[in-house]
Amino acid sequence: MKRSDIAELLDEPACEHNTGEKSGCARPVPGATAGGCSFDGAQITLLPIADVAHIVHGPIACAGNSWNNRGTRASGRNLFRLGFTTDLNEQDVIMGRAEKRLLHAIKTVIEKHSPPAVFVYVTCVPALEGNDVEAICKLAQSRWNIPVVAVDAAGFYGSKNLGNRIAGEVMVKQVVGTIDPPEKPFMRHDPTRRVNDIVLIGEYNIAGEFWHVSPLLERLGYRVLSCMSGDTRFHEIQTMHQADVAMVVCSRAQINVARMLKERWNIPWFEGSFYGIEDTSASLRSFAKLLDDPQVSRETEVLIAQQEALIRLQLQPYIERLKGKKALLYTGGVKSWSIVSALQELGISVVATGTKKSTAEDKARIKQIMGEDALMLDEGGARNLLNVAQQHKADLMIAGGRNMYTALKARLPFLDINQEREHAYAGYQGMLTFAKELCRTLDSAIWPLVTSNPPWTSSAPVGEK
Amino acid sequence: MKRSDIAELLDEPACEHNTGEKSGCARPVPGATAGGCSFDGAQITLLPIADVAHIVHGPIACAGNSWNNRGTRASGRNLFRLGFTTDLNEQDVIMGRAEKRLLHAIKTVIEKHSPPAVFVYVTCVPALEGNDVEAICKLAQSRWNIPVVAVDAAGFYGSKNLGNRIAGEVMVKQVVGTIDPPEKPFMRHDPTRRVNDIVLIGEYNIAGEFWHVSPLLERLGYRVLSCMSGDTRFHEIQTMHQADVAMVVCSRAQINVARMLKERWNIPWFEGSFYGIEDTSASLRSFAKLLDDPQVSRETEVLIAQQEALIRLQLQPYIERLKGKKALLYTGGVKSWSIVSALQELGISVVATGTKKSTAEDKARIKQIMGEDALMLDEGGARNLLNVAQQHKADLMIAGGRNMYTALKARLPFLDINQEREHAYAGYQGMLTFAKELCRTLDSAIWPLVTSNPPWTSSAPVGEK
Amino acid sequence: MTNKVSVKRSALVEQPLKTSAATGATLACMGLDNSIPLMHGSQGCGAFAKVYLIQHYREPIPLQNTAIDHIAAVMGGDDNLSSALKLLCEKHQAALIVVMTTGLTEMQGCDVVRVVREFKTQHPQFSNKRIVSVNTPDFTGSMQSGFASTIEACMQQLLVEKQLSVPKLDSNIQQLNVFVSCALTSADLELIARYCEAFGFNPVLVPNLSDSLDGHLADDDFSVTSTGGTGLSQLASCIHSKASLVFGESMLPAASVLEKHYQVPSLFMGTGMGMQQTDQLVMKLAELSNKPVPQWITRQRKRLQDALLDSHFLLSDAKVAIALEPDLAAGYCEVFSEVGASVERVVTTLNVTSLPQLKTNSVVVGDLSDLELCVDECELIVGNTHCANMCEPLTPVLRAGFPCHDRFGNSDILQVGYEGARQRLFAMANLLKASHQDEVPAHKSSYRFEPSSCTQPALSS
Amino acid sequence: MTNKVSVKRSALVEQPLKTSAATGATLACMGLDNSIPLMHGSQGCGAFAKVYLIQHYREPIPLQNTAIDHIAAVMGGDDNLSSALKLLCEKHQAALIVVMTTGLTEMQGCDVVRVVREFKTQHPQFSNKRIVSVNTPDFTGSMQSGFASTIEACMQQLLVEKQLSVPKLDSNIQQLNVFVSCALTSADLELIARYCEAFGFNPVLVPNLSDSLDGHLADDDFSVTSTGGTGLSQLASCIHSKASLVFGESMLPAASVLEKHYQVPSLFMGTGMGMQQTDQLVMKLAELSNKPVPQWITRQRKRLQDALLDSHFLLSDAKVAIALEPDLAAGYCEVFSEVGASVERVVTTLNVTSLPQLKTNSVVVGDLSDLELCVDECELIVGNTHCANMCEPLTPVLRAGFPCHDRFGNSDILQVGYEGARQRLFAMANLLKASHQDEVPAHKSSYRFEPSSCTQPALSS
Repeated sequence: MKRSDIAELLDEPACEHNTGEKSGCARPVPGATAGGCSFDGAQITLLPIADVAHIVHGPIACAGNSWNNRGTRASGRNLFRLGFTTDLNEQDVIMGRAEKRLLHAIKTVIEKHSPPAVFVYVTCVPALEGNDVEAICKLAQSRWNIPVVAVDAAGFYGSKNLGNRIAGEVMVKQVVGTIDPPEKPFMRHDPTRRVNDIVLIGEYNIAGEFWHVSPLLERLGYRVLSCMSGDTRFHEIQTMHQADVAMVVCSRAQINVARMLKERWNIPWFEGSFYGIEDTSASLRSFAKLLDDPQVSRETEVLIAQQEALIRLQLQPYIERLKGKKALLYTGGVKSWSIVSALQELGISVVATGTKKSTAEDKARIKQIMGEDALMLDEGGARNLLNVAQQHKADLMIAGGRNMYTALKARLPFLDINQEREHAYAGYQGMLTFAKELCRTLDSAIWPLVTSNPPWTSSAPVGEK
Repeated sequence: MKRSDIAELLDEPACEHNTGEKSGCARPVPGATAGGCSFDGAQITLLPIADVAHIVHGPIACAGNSWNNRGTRASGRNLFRLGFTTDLNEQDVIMGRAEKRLLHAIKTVIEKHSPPAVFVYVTCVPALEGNDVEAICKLAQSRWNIPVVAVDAAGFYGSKNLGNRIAGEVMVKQVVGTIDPPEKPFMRHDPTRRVNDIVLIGEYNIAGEFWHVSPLLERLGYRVLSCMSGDTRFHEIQTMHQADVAMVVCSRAQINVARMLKERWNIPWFEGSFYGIEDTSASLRSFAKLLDDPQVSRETEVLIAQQEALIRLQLQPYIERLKGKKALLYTGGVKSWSIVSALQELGISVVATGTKKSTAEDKARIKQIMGEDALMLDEGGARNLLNVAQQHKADLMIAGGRNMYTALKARLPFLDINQEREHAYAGYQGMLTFAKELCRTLDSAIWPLVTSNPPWTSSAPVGEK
Repeated sequence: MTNKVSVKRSALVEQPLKTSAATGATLACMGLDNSIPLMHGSQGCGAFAKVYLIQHYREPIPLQNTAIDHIAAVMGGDDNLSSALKLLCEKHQAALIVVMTTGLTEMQGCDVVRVVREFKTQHPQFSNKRIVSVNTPDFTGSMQSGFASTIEACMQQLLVEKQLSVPKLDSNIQQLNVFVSCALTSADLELIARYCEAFGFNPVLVPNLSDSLDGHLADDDFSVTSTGGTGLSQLASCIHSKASLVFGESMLPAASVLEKHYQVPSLFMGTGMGMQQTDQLVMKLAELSNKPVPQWITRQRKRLQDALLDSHFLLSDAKVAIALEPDLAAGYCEVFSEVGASVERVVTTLNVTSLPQLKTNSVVVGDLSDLELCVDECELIVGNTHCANMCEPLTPVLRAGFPCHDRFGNSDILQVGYEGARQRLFAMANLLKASHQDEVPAHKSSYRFEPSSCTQPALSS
Repeated sequence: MTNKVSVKRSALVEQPLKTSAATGATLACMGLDNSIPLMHGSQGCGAFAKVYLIQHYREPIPLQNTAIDHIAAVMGGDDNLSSALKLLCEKHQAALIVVMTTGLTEMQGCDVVRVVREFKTQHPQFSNKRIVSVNTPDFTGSMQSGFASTIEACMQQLLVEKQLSVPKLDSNIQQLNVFVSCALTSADLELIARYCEAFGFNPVLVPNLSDSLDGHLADDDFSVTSTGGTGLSQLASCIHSKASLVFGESMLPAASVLEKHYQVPSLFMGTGMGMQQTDQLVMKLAELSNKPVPQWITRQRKRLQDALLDSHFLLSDAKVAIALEPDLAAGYCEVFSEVGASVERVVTTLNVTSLPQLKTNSVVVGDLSDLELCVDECELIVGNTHCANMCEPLTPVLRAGFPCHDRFGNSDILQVGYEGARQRLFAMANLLKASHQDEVPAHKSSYRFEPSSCTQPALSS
């Protein structure tokens, strides 16, 4: 990928990041940086397209360390759980045989697994070597007559976020619009009307959480053309252009996809979240509103009323246990606001939230929810997080898996909010799981034990909060 | 049970035990005896009637130590795997409430599990206390209108063998003949003829081994009215009187059943075994012969020829490995001869066999198979067995599970031949399993290791054979 | 609190959890070196107990019996007992014979003490043979109580009634008695011994299954007596010990014999399971020895803390149940309670006085069928092989207690101390992991479509 | 024999078994006390390795990286490395920084040694900082080799090139070096140390994961360096040791540095698994120390013999397969071979020279998909979580190797010594037990009849 292309992607016009002070991203600091690379981001975005053969083109580190270790779920064929890679060795690199090897790999995967499409992920080594992966993919596509898509997001191009965007752009440019879905069927609950088509962007179906939402959408007569990307298949991505409405779920990382769907196919879109009762309801309302269909709106209100009444009743005992607790939220800034409001519905206040990747707009939204005194952390890092937690007497940390042991070693209750988790928090029912899991760690009997010093030492308890 | 009844059972007329020098059994020696009691024997015989509710009437030791620990298998309802017991406590015993408790237990089991029948096993404590279990069972039977059968075989009455007989006698006297089977269906392989009805006595379907034989019987057009007792149900036992032929499998313990079937219903019977190729074939031939049906005989010969050819081919590589080995066989004498011939077919010679419970007739049969020099062990006991094994350079011991660790601790390969085993040795296919399991232990790589002394000690290897 | 305990006395037991006291007595005897258990009953009584223990331990059990037959049942079994004793004394050089009764001989009203006394009078050449008798009628108690009674009888008959002569104690040796219930495994005993030794104590384990039934291949091919266990001279030295640590409530009466007659204080350590009971043990050892706690013990505590942290995501708030004898049930309740799991129900065998204190929502003195109703709502059960047969594969069962004949290495399972708690927590968490079901069932919308029903796009789009 | 090894070089790897050398280097660094691993590559390189190790160990991994971005990728990464070193030296008091390369920086042709030298020249205040560099390009080797190379680099750069000053050795101390491959767990290391100590030796474990990644809760809430592991002064003292015991073939080069430069003899101990390798270890320790073998070790050997006896009914003749890196695969082959199991296939990562000697029928240097064909005929597989995802529930998988993120307590698994072999045998036998299918499928004859079709008997019969 050319440097100008990278720069362009960093400069996403639809994204409010760019209206604020932070345009693009600062360079990471050697020796004091964490977080994934662009390849990681691209892979996270596209891997959940479950029937595609995803080939990681590079030496073993990229696939070997990362395959099949995330919480995303899919029904049907799970080809994405395999760890296809060209596993470039020294000979391949020195002798310049990487391109040839890739072509053979594509051939093998097609012959053995007959996937509907092949995605090839470029990684640092072939990128630096100057492999023309695009050309090889084209060659393979014409030879074996199935789509072979190059995803050019080598790790050194930049952050995970950038990778998300590259992946989205590749899909819109090369996959979306290549077939049409079948004619709209009639609604099951009202056979006089045809369904409305929607797409979701940035929903990964972690721990199957989208399956809490999917039944609601079905009841309202929505056909989900594609969920990009969680429990979806290649042909569904191909039909996204026919959507009546698009929703960008939580993450701003793929807002470029929504913008391009709008530009090319005039699909209206909104940003929403399925975390928390209010946000779930708001998202359902937004679909109806953008469709401008009063009947759908009425039916939506009925569903919301039912669901909210039920879940509020179920949540009550948990809210009793949780109210007044303080959380430190560190998601890197991506979906902070949606989690913050979900927490507030449970009576938990957020003492600080990560905003490393947030813009002024994001921050304004957070202030709107959290109040003017909201503490925003521009710096992550284990030491800093623990200091903030201690100063603000946080009762727990909510963050990604790689910060889990930071929290635990500091005897701080912890909730995993990232890709690897095994719990499903989306939708109304997910809120119940969210509450249960919060109670599980917060109220656990272990805390007095793990904060206790051996009784034969005289010093004060360690990690006392 | 009266002492005269016990004496009568010990004096089984159809049993060749009584033509020899050993009539009945000598009293066991306190402090130097092993083996189960009559209750154990009765339970082993009848428990495999899988849909009956078997209640052990006594304190916890009798059921608590023994329930559901045997290898017998049954298809369909497995009520026999539960451990029903009256669990008599001190109060019951002192206050004489055991009979009342039993009646309640019968009521409870009928109401909760609706079994087709209830069997009640008398154990030492209620027997000594003089509980009239017979009367209670009659009362229960009339009150709840299903068969309730008392099995009066308290442990102190005598040996396991005696228990087997008591159980058999109870079945014949109280259960067999109470219903008729449906009309004989036509043979599946020849719809011009009706099936022949047979029964098996003393086949326990250990590890499902009868399922190696059952398909053969089906192919020859035999309907097995009942297998007493392995994979059988109450109503099948009830119809045994309609058999055309009965087979006593291996064990002489229940020869009284065959005798009574003959006396009461004129059913011809033979003794046979399904261990070994020759004996399996001989047993199949015996059915045909007693039926005196030339067509069945012809079909039997065809089947035998097929099966023998196949199994001999499959066994060949194992015989290569096994031939020339020497086994010490200790089954307590019960099915020695059938195992001896099976071993000989595999090229294994038997250096000695247990004859503690054998008669002159049995011994003659063994001599006939093993030769005049056959060593017969009238005394069991671990020390004695090991001495014999050592003197005769036996390569392995074949015995019951309770002798397993005797052999292993002496670094002697071992094959379990008893009730608790998990391998199925009956029929032609069982012979293959038998050979495989013999090779598994005999050829195991562990023997040089477990006979090796630590290299830092200078003495000779222990347990050297 | 007491209303949470219910004692089921249905006339019908469906899936027994307990087994006989005489079986426990046999096991206890296996923990006393060079001894022979002699069961006074029919040969079946002996055979059942023997097979039960063999299947659990995968070791030979040299149990003898007095072979009460139909004649002895009517005429009385005294002669049988007497001739069994004679035979054993003549043939074997056992240091100790333990005679245990059964339901049968108790029903007969056998007075074992008298028979033994008369035996010694009639056979003066055996008057020095050490014979302990214990009443273990099958209609009273359970394995746990039979095990404990046997040790109590040994304390009383060997030490108080002075069948053993008591050695002088080397005053340099700091000795502790460790009374251990049958709830503890060989591995447990070894660890407790290591803890004691870390403070300079020489522990006398009573009984000591850790070197008899730990599963080792002895040099000799066969033995008619127990091979390993507490030696009688060790046992005799117990009266000089600094204190008795007692693991398992059932062992308190045995220890109190020493307290009463020899002023050796009894210190109850619970079942020695979980962090708090281990803290208590370590503190007590430090106090008794006046020595600092060694670094490795402190480190093991930290490792347990880490295990609590790691496993709490699965185990805190988990609903579990326990089907074990009281001592072991109490221990597992401790571990579960410390990690925040909710013990919905304990099914146990004996109505001991401490049941109301168990950290659980309800206790039933009954049988495994009393677990049936709560199996569905539980994520994990702790119990024996029978329990597993009943609950698996629907609900995972952590194997513990007796009998466990469907697994190897029962003696190697570590339950006590910081190490044991860590191992048990991981084992529990791993069972939950392995039986993990996806939280949300897959939802396939009826509007989803297959590639075959898609069409080529109109050129306009 | 060599024809049984096949090296698969298909263009497509489907289910990777191996992972990068740099991941192994990171792990090795965690076994050196107070050190910081610094990965010279893009931030993704670091993040992937970090998450991989965190998920396996359930411990924080303080791995840093040089954050090569699109500018540095083109302009070269030397400045990034230099500024990373500066930042780490300024901010933290690490005893050691280990710089490992990646595919990216190796492609760039980065000369780490030169950059480090220049860094020290440019920043004289850090000239005493100990920095070791190791080449671990992603396109060469695997976790095992990266782990071993790191220790070899430490030996060379710290001891031969004398970044460390070497202490005088107290002549009373009998010291042994113990080089351990990443095949061994924390529990393995502890046991080997116990064996050494039993003969009066002070073992220096290199590296020592047994007190850094054993899962303990430290007093401090957070550390930027490894917490525990071989101390540098300990490492320096290695040159005075009596000998180096080497566990895992991959560690031979590291030990041979000491042999070559300091005449410390290398003694190869295999992977330390199974009875015969343990016999060899014990004999060697007895020989080096000239001391008798302690009773407890002799007893553990007897316990292993008993475990072989008990488990051979299930494991002898069992068909099994192994998917592990070479060192660990070799160890499991030993255990299987001793119990008479037939290792149908070993799938491994590197074509090391000893592969033809493995006790197996065939070896494939390839990926997990090379196991597919033999899974159906095998009763048991040994492998990692990915392997389990592929084979279970059809065929049980004994967890071993990396990564194992679906189980707790990976560090506590004991594999070496008599104890480890016993535990592994029981674990294998238990897996077979748990996955046991009835040998004969139930046969229901078509002639069987139901009660409803029966009739009342004619009175005549």
